Amino acid sequence: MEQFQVRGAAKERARGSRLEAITGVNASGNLEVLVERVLPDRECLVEVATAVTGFREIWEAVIQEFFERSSPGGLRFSINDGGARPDTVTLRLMQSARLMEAE
Amino acid sequence: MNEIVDKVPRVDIPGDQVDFIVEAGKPFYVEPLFTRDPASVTENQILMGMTAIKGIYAEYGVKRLNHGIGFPTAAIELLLPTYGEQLGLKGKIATHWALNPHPTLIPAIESGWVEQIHCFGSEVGMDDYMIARSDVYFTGHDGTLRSNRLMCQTAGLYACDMFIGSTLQIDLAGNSSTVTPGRIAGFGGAPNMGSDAHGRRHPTAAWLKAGREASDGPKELSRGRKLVVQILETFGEKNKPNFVETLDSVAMAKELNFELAPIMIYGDDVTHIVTEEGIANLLLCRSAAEREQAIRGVAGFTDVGRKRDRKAVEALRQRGVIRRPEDLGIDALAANRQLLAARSIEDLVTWSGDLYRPPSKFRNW
Amino acid sequence: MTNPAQTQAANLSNQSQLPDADWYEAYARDRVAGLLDPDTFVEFIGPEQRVMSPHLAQFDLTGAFDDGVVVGRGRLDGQKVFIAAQQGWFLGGAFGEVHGAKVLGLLRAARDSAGKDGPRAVLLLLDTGGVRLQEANAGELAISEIIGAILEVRNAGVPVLALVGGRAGAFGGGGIITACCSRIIVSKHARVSVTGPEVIETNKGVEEFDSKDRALVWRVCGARTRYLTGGADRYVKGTIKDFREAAIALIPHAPPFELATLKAEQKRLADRLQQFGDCRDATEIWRKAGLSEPERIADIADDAFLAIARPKGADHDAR
Amino acid sequence: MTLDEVLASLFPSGHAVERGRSGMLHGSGKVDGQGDVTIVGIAGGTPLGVDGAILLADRVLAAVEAGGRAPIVVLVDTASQNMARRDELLGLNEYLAHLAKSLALAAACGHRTASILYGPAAAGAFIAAALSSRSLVALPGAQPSVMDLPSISRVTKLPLEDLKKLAKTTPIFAPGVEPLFAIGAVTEIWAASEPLALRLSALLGKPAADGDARDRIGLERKGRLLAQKIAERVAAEAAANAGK
Repeated sequence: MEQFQVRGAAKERARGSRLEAITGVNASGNLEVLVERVLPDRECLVEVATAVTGFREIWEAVIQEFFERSSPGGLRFSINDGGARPDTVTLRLMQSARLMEAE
Repeated sequence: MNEIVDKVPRVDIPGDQVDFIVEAGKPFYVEPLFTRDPASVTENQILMGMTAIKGIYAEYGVKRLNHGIGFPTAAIELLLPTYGEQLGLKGKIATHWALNPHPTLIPAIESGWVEQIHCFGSEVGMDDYMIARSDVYFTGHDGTLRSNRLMCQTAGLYACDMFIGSTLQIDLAGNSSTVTPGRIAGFGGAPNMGSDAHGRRHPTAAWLKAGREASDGPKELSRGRKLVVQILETFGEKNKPNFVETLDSVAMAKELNFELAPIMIYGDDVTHIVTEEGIANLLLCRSAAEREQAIRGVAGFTDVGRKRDRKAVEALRQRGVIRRPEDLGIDALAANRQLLAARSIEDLVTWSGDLYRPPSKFRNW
Repeated sequence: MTNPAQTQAANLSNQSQLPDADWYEAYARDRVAGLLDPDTFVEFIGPEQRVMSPHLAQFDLTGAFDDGVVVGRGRLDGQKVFIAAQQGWFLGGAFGEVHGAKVLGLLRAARDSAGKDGPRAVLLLLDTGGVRLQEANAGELAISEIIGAILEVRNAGVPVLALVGGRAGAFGGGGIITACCSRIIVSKHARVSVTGPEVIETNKGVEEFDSKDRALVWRVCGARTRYLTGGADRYVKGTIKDFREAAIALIPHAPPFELATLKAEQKRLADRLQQFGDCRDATEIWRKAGLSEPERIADIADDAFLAIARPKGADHDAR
Repeated sequence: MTLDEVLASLFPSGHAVERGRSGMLHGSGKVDGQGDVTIVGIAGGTPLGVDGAILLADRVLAAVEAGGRAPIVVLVDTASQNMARRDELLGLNEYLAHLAKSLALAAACGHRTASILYGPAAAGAFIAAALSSRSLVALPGAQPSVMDLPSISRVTKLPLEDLKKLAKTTPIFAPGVEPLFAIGAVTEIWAASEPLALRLSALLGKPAADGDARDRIGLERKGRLLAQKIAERVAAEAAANAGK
């Protein structure tokens, strides 16, 4: 098991007014993402707890690209990972950010 | 043989070709090789399927084709009656197949997408369904499939406009192999399906369009090309990258003193690579360097993908060599399992009018 | 290449699709949202509170923000209900300390508020392999506490319904919990049992139980067998809406928890042993019960199955 | 302790216990200060299957129907639930639940219920026969478990040696009387050297806790630190939301 954080700067505040959302599930090859609107508008953060060690570099690349593409300002993402592949991680992060766009 | 009888119902192998007979005493176990459980199709495979349908099937108007046995192509089969229908593609793509009896194609057949299927061999549990759909399947007078292996190989080589299948490893030139450390798998008909037949002369729109994309010469003299598409996720099981600098099969060939490294499909035959990141159209590449960047450009977060030249990849995207799902107007978040025409083996049984009888290992009821 | 463990869950972003979604595929939260009246669910100890198992890290496992169970209240057809839904995808929906205590707390709250302003029913959406082995003692005890609490809730006049149709089924203590509820609703994929087929095979050999013969597994533990022998009250087709409609229909018809009920259950279960005690497969039971074409019952479509008249005694209030 | 030793030391004033089919026991005994108590049980490490569970439940329900408030003592020496295809086919879950329900009904009707464990009891049999009474006593020889360590090792993929070490630091998963006492599952542990009849009389004379107190006991014994607090938190959130 491995735990770490990835911080980023966002160009703008994430749209919508929803305060929190959760998607996915911690299962083999999957992950759950809890998103909360708790940070200053230009900051974003992903906290990762993963069952599989040794992939931190890839996680950081995946998360930084997500920050660039989605600009999720003000959002904190918390992940419980069951060994998901990077494509699934990207998908869940984007799904969770989309859920926060609700008014 | 399961059983020695006085008279067989039909002849598949003439007796004068047989030297020895052993009666096994119990039924021969046949692995259902072509059955993919829709329950295991992932959202990313659905996204790849949508990307392929819109960016390749529709783009080239592919009607005659062969599918591999991976999950991404199973996803495509299950998307035809839903996503394909939404795009108005029925009758315009995927009508004639050289294909084993994939249970996942049942919804498309029942929705009227498929005109004809020639099968290489059979599949466990599909017999009754194929007998009932002899209008689609090429069956003999007793309703069973003929052994069409040779004919299908020929059709796959010459007649099909597209082969699309998965692989386990692909390198920077687009060579692919199913050999990985500890796993030496064969590749069935893929080398034949997945190669361009230079002897082909009969044109189709898909074949011509592919040929023209590859050629800078005079239009009237450019030959056609078979579409050879590799569809794969950037990472495989246990987060093993599917994109590599050098195929494991090269080292294996050296170790075992093979004269030839086991390559499933050579890079110069591959026309497109589809991943969750998008499509790389290798037909439009004009140099080895371009091909490499096009491949890196869809290789995701693998080492190969992260070592991309971002500017070069962006330039390729501007030229349409690389197309992301969003470039095709596909919302990645719309890739949802609700889009699958069948989400379980049970659904396939229902689609088949209870004629498909799945092997017990696929049941969850 | 199929692997049940890798079966994919539907990720449903469009809430309006929920009632038509497959129960089997849906996440626990989607089942809850689709089952209840729209936008009425209020969660207790939501995932943002991060009340997670402290015991998993020592097994090198990551946890879940809700420890694999969603509990709260909402409305079903306008009536107040309490609801708990297990996440069968997370560690097989198994009961651990936190997971179990959330369900226990919900049941106690239902018991304590029973009456005019209390819940009209408690719905347990079970999807569990039983005890979570990493916290086996706490999980086992939680199951016993939950059984006791279910019976107290029933004793207070509030029906408790079990809804089973997820990938993990209701095994181990989950099977016992199911049979302690006032009413049981199952769909085709449900398995309700104590010892799992793999465990029986490991202990007694493949001749006793071939766990890879999945058709056999369902004939022994599956929804159709339970429904036809009175181990379940309703068999529904697989959408969330189907479960919802069955729950609404059954709440007014829950048997009370009292001596007469248990005496009737005693007779019902003794009769079953007498009638079918020497059977080794469901087809033998169905043949003995006089059902036509018993060897086809496991294979026919849901509509045809639901058209079968259940054997006498399978429809009962003895639970 | 053997069954005879158990009976002799628990009921020195007299008992009449029959050994019935499927390893099941039933009868009655005299306890000083409590009068006649109903005795049911499983002997000889017999796995608890559909046939045994229905017999036990029958005796418990008969005691309830007879009225009065005579205590019910469940003597437990079983393996686990009977692991067999036949039992599952017939719906073992219903039979075990029926036994648990019968014991709960007896307690609700005023019968003091106590399970006395003097041998092994595992998994579903442990739930239905041992944990379903209002008190659970462990005698010498009691071996309660949910799952044995080798099986846990197989499922969790942790080496057995590591599990054994881990078991010394937490009562949360390992088999045995002590861990199950610590989490609140076992009410009392009695030693062979003690006057067991007196202890039984005292136990049965003490009214059972008002409601299921095992989560509170587990907290007091520092074996199960979270369960009670979380159950209370859920109840508090439910109460705060009442009337909506």
